[in-house]
Amino acid sequence: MVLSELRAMAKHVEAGMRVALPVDYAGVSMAMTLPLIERGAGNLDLVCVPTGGLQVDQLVGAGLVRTVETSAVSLGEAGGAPRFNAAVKEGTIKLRDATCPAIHAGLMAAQKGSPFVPMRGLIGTDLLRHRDDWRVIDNPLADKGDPIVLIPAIKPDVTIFHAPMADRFGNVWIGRRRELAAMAYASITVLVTVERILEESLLNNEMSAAGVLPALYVTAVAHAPKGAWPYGLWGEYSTDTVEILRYAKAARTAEGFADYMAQMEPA
Amino acid sequence: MVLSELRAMAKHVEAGMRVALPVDYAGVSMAMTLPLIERGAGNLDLVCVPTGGLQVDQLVGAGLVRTVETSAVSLGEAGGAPRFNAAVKEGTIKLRDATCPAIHAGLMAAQKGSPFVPMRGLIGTDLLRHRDDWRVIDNPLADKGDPIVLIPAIKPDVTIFHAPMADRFGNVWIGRRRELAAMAYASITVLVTVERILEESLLNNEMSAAGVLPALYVTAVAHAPKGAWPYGLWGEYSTDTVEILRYAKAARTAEGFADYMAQMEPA
Amino acid sequence: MVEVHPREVLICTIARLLDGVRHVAVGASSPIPAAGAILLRALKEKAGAIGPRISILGSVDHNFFTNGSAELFDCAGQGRIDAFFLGGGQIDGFGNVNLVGAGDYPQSSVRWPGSFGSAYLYFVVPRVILFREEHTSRVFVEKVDFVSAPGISEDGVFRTGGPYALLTGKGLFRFDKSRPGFELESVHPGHDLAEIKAATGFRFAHGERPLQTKLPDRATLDLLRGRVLDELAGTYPEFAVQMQRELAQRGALVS
Amino acid sequence: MVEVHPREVLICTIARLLDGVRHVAVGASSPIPAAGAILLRALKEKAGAIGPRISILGSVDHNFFTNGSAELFDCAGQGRIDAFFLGGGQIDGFGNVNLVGAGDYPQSSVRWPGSFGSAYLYFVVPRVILFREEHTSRVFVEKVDFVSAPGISEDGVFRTGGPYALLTGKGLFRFDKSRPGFELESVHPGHDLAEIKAATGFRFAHGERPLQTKLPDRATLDLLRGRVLDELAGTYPEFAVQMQRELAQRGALVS
Repeated sequence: MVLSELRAMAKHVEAGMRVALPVDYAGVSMAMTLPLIERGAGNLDLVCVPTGGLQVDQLVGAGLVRTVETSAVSLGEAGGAPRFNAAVKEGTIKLRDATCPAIHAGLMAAQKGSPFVPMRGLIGTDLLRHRDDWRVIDNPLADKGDPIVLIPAIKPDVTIFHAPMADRFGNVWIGRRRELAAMAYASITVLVTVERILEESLLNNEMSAAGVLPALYVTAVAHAPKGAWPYGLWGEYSTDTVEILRYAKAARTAEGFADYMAQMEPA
Repeated sequence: MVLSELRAMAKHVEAGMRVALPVDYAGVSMAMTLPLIERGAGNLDLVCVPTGGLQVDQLVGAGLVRTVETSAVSLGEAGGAPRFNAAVKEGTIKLRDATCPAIHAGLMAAQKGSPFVPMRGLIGTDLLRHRDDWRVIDNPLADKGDPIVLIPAIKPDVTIFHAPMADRFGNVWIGRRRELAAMAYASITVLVTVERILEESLLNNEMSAAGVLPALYVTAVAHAPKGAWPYGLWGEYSTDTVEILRYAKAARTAEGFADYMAQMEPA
Repeated sequence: MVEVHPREVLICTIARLLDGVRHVAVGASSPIPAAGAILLRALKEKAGAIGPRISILGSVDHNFFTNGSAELFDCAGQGRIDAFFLGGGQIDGFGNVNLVGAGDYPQSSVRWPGSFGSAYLYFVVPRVILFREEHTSRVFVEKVDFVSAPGISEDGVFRTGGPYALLTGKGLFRFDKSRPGFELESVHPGHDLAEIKAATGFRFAHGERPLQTKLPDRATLDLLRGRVLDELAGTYPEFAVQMQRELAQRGALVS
Repeated sequence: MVEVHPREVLICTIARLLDGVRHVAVGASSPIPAAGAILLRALKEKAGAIGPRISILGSVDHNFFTNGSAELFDCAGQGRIDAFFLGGGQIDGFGNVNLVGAGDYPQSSVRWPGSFGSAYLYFVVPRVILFREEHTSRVFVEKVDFVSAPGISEDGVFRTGGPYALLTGKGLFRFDKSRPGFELESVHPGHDLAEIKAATGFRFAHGERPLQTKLPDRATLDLLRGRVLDELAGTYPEFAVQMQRELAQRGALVS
């Protein structure tokens, strides 16, 4: 693990990479959004774990995104994600519509070093019909029939998220947001921003250790106070709904989006 | 969740049930061993997650066990498990030899509500040759060949373990011993003994919540200080190696085992 | 006669639909389903019985999960969730739900957020309650443009769950798997069969003179307006305040 | 000449075998492999390089895992573990390992604990070091009675790992996947080829006059007897104390 800063961390992201991002409430590293846009590595294949919001909308709006694999994209109370929805309508991004547990299943397969995991449900959906990477087989352990869907492993090149704290050894405290660990296990590179960095090892006592993603899986950590803003961070601060509404309104047009992003303070 | 006591908890175990027990160092509820023997529900199918020790040996010695699914059984530094080894030699228990990640895989399948999960490795082993419940298929996502083993879901009737603490709402603190959660997710009934019971909810702060198995999965909790003895409990107390050596020596014969168990204090 | 707010009719109907469940999960932005679940629990506890466990996604007070966002789905797959709610940009007469978009996929003319967990939960939660306040032929269509989650499955497909009822701003339907299709069970006060027919794009079974949806009694209303709204305010403060304000305007608030 | 304890030869040989790995995992009761890994790290750090990450199962100081006992295997499956150690009640000339029992399965005449994680780790850890101090034809057999983990796999079987070397109390063998089989690389001080042949139940390749196993230099021994044993004492106090006592008896202890 390397203690880093935002612009340096963004350099880990190369054009054409598969990038995993967490759901709104799990710890989105909004602090990395502008550095990623500055960095300009495009043709990204985003994996939303399991849904996306503001960050996905802004990366799409900035033209960096080739495909979005997700179970949903929205701004929550602020409504639809304007740049994402516009890109869908214009056909400028490729969709890989999924369902939450299928995203989790794909990451789990990668975590286990397995090529796939099976998943119930899905049969008869148009999600399945449009996914040529998912495969239906007859359950080999059943006597007859019993179709079941195989979800291939999702192996992101990069995972990016925000968490309350890390220690100076690179251990990151993710609490009960264990999907962040699942993303990290499955990924080659893991970039984390945190509210604060501790001197003492989080693994030194069993209470804090229980919520730790070990440094073993962490490529770089950067200090970014309020790094999820305008999203909230569990146990730390609430979502700034007014700001998200302001974005939603501004980003209805490409020009409004550009103006909004231009007035954002660079990291 | 019901706050219970040991003998009452043992009544949840019926003859012929599949019972999951944790590895030595994860939190073995040794306090439940005598109540289980008193209860006398036999023909048990034990699942060791992923290996077994003293408790398994004592249940086997007491004649309660029909099959043992495990990756290993031993008394660690105290050597082989004497009653288990004797039963193997005499052919009085059925073995389902496994490997650690296959046990975890079977529990994961149950956790996910899936009939199986695939697992690498295993091919060419005599473990696989002797397991008629494991199945080899050609990976349907590969172009050709690529044999892979499917491990069926392991769904225990009962899981029994010991942990440092629970709150009075039935939430159990398992820290980083997340295999205990995996066992609970997969099981119908979950019986837990703890060192202490807290008044305040463990879910009330994010730090303790990160290590919690929620009450949702817990059938009953009983207070049993030093409940893992002579095993140790992580973060609490060390293994009493002298006592385990004493057991290992005594249990070399059926008579010695009977004498040892007779002088154990009932719960 | 006690004046009943239309949303109170919905909340009380949901409480009835949930009767008997051990564990109900509610989505992140679903104050009315959450209120229905909380009301049922309050009624049970008042009667000395054990109410349902309620998991509200994204709530602090009602979040019993500690294994990340996968746990809800794992929990459902283990058979530990008895009831769940689904909305839908479109719902058709076979109970198919579309949460993805209207028009041709993928370049939908209207794009909704996406399928979330519906394509799994609809298969494994026994009592899925379809809930959509807007009752128009734009929502209730003959055939959805995209199947996020199908109402029925062919024989041989593993399925332990599916649609149980459809609750709208105008009425309550039951889902009959054997036909398959919806049957109108009752009409909410202020609405009638002709209006519902005109607003529904799919055919449904109904009696000649459908019943009116059962209204809550005074005790239930008191519980709802007091304890239930208070509990709800922890997770949905804006909704609770708005309900209280509207009830006050109608002079119905129990202080 | 510095006197070297036979176990020091093993520890230093292990450190050499591990050179270049980023992450080595060591089983719960493996003080010699752990010492070898800790020695390598100390040597690297002394040279200003980054030593390997060391995970010792069951250790508090060297436990970087937080996801239960499955994490080691997940970690290996992800390709994050470069080296691991396997023992075995029997090991044969194809690198097959038997951890289950001697005689007919399941009613083995001698039952060992069981296969642990070998049936998986042997397939996915690139550098598996077979380590067994006892070098007898009881252990090193022509054909194991039970294959817990096979040394080689047929073409088409997914396998990124396997046997790398076999280290015993008498010598060091390399595994040649192409033949397949073991080749004697060196003989520890005090032993010779004839003795090894007599104590080995399988055939192995060897030079006419095999080399002696390389002995550690003074600086390495100092590091081992000082810092490494101190670090080891945190996890294996009894082993560390015993080593120190035996070294003292030989008058070799660096104070």
